[in-house]
Amino acid sequence: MPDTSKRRSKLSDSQAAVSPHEGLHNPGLLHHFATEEQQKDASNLGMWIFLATEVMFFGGLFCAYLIYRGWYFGDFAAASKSIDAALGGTNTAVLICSSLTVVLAIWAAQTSRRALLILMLVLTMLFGLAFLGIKGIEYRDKFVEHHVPGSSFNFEHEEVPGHPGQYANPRHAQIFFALYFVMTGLHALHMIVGLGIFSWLLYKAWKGAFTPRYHTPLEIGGLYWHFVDIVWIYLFPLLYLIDRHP
Amino acid sequence: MSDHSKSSPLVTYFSVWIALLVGTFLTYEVAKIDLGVFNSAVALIIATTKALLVALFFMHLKGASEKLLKLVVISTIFFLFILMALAMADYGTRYWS
Amino acid sequence: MATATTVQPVERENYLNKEHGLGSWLLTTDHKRIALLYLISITFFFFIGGLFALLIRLELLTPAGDLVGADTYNKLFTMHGQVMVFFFLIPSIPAVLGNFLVPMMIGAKDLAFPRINLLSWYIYIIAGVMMLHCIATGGVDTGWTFYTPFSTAFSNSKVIEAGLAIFVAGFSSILTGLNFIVTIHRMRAPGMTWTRLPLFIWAHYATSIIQVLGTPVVAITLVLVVAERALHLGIFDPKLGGDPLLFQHLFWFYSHPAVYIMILPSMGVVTEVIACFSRKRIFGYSFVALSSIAIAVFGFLVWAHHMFVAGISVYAALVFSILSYAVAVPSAVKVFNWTATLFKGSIHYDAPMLYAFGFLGLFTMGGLTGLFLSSLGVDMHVHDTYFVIAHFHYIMVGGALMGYLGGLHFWWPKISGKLYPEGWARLAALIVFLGFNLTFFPQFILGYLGMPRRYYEYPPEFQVLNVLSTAGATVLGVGYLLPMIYFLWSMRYGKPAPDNPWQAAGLEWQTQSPPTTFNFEEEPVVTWEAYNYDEIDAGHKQEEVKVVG
Amino acid sequence: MFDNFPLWPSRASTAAGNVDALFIFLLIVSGMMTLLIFSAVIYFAARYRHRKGVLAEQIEGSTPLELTWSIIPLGIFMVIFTWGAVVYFKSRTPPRDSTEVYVVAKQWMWKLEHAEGQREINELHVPVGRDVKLIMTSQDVIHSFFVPAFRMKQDVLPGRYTVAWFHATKAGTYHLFCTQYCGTQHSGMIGNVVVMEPAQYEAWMSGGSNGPLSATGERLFAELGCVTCHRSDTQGRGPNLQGVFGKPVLLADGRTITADENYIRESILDPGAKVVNGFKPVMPTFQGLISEEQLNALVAYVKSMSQPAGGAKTSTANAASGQPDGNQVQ
Repeated sequence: MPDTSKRRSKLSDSQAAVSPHEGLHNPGLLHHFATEEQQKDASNLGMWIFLATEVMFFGGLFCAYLIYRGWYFGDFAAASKSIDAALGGTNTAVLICSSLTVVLAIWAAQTSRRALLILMLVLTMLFGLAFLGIKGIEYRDKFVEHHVPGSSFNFEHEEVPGHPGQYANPRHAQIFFALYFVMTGLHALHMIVGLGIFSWLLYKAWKGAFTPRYHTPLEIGGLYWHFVDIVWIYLFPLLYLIDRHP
Repeated sequence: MSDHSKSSPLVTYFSVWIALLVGTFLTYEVAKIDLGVFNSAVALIIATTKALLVALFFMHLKGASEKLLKLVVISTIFFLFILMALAMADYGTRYWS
Repeated sequence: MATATTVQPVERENYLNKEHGLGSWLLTTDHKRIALLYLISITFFFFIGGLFALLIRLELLTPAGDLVGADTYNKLFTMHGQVMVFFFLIPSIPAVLGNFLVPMMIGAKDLAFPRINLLSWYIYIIAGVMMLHCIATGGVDTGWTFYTPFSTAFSNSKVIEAGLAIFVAGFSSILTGLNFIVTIHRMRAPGMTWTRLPLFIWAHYATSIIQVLGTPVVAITLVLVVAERALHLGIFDPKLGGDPLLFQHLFWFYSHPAVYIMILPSMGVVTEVIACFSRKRIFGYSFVALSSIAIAVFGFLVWAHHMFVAGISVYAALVFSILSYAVAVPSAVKVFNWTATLFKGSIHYDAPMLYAFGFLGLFTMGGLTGLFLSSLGVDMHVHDTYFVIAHFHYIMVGGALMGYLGGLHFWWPKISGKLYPEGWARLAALIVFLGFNLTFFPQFILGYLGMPRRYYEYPPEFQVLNVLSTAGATVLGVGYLLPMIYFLWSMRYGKPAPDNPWQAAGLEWQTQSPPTTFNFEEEPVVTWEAYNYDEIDAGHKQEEVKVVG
Repeated sequence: MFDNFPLWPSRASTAAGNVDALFIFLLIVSGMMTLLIFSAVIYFAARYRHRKGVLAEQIEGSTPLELTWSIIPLGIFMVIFTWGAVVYFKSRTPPRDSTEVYVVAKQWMWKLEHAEGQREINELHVPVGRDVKLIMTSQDVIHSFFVPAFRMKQDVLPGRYTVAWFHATKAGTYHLFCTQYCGTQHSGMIGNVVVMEPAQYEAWMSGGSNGPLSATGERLFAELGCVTCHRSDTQGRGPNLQGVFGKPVLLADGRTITADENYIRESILDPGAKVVNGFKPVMPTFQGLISEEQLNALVAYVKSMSQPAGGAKTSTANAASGQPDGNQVQ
């Protein structure tokens, strides 16, 4: 027989097979995991790595943004000034509030407060919807002003902030708006996916699936939601506040 | 997280929430002041602080028992930095003569 | 080797015969069945890509354009590249051998996320169908690199369709990598420490890092290309103020490391094979392990060596050139360690080992010609010529594909439960090696003479070398058909394989062939170092645990 | 002139020798490495083949050995890098006083225009023994200017200039290839570089020409109305362009840049991008209003305003073309 005294040697981050029978009590434990702890750690690490891919996904856009902002700073500033920063700021606050409700939801699950958990999930989704609604208003404004890149794009005679008499180059402003729409659009898409995830979490919470012992889906969904919040925290100053001083 | 006491996380959560809102307001106001090149720097510093607050407290990176998650975050930021820094190595020096 | 895990039930129920019917395959979450699904799909794409390659070589038999039209030729090399890179090489070893072996090698019942694993196959299939649809409805002619502004504003082919297909395929790759990283961290059996991991696992871990961090960048780049082409945003279009070189930066940020997605797993296979067939522990285990990680990390720092003459800053070119040499060091370290492993070994010449020898030779040549290309002075001349074509085929076909075939032979008894015909396999290895060199070695000379890549017609003085290359491609084609035939043959007529036909180390050999659905009867407990061939050959059966020096 | 089965490309420029020397060095180094590895593999494989009853001898590894075979290759690589960088730098830095040729690439042809005014398509005539600088741009997609015999290659991009140069050493006709895939007739975008003895070249040059490029540029400068603002006598609404080229320029935003070909090009197409300090951004854009050839002529004209009369380039141009000095502004 193998020497079982060496079983756990050097196993800093693998929780495998400490007590193989513990899992039989929990129907949420998948067959190929030895313990709940292992399953939870795996899901958690999986989500963090997924977020790493998301960082690189947005990273390509941020890289493009960085380069063109350096090249065409004045044009970017002029284009940025045409967006309603108050709407953007409100949206930032809305997302921050939704992040708070997410952590409160998890806390409610940890402390067996089912009603609070459901309330917090509903609030999170309402904040999410509010964000998308405000975003919609912003997009509508841009559409009306012909600031959507394409054949009807128009950004003639817009002054560069701080340079009276100098007009922004419409072609360069169009690059700003292209990046603006791709970045905020992808962010909004992530919000919509987040709302989908939270509807499912809400359904599970309604069914009473989450207990102080088992609420991994809430934590995983929460990580995703917070990440989307972090992306917005960067998008807000980079897109809305390039050069706002009078 | 179950090993935390019942009230302490709430205090943290609400303080972080307030700090994030203040940070947002601050970014918005600072942008109106002319600081020259420092406008971008200040905006990015505030944004990074806010992002750190979310990651450390809301995403529980601070409480994570093992270093692995932190390693994931740090290496991701490292590779993002590589993407931008080496691209700038070209864009920053392309027209030097 | 006797362990607690080799208890064999009388009926030998295994993952292949446990359930029957199409549904049991299409809805399976068993990593081994998913590996077979991948095996079938990527083989299909390999032969599609191979067909394109054959047509390219036939067209280049004569200097004039006579077999196909210029546009058709351009589509052929484009789709050859896209199919081979995104639908064959990148999924090849990770999604087939890695999927099959990673859980077994670390003593796990499955990958951490079995359903995500199945999802990644379906995503691959959706992407594959999109690509086939794109091919069937006219194809794409931008070159596999999608360079802007040609792809966004000038090409008249199905750029959007191809771009979206590759975008989707990327997610399959990301999910595989994510699954491997989590599995390797979280699912190791008790006693399977990091220093006891087979080097195949280290290689896959390094590969997964690239898949997870690199693929999203090419995904967003393709989104921008598609958006730019559809809406004329101007991000990559100089007429609208954009920079076409930005596309190249973003594209190569992924696509250079992608080469390491192809070659690292192959290095992992070769390491296992060399250890087994020289009956030795790998020389310098920790250096081979860490060199995989070093290749993955340095691989991200060198992308602009594809752009030395593209109009980037000369100072950036210097930086990227010197970093390119940095990535050559860990590759060299691996080659030296494999060679040193042979020293005082007890070397067998079975087919997998012949492929490993082939890999060693071809990868060495491919790697060394990489030095030419990362040298700024020489790259000015050979960039975008056949020298580059020859170089990366030595790496991606001579390296990655040889490793893949070697691995397929090595683990075939485990995968299928049958033995392949050894004589035919050795013959095929020899044919592939000779055919490969005949195909691609002349292209080095062509490249230095100045024959540009992606040329449909060429000046007559290049014909002799092109004829040699086409002749080689024919031989190579036969070499690839042979294994296909005898593997299929062996599934029906092959001798049943014993559990451990090679007397190899590694947990995957300690379970039955083919394994049961959950791989092991009991969860294994590891008390020995990787590659304990001394214990296996001495018949000591792990009485004493070896201590690492 | 071409053999049927060449093994080495002809060598017809000063850079060719440098590249070949480095290439041969690399061949030797990598040949030795290959020989070392292959002979070790073959020897071990034969010497230690499996024999009954003989067990493999286990060796853990050796850190000194690992360090040795990491550091020695790294040292060799650094030599290769340095050598390569030197060759590259030499070939990226056009010498002053080069003869200039403007290259406009388009799907699928090369349009070349000598500073002296001669225009060619898919064929470039140059003399032996003179530095020739190519100022290249593309009308559509990315192309690449490759002359194997000169060991010289540079991508040609739309929207900006890239620069390459060579110094031909041997008369003859050499291939000109496009090496950046550019669409259907990519492989048809080829031509010849004809290197001629100076005397023959002079004879060729005296053939038809519309006058120097800078003179064409000067006419355009007047026709397009540039001259009304960019005056040389009194202070106009635009900066005086006399002597600007090649000099540092202080911009309105405080930066200083060198006025090179790309800067002049950008200032014509996107005047608001880099406004000279002390001037208002009032110049209209000429994007879409002038062709690449006209743009080249304007650039050549602005450059000629910084040429000292009787300077090296203009004198050769005069001698070669028999045209009056293009530098007749004042």
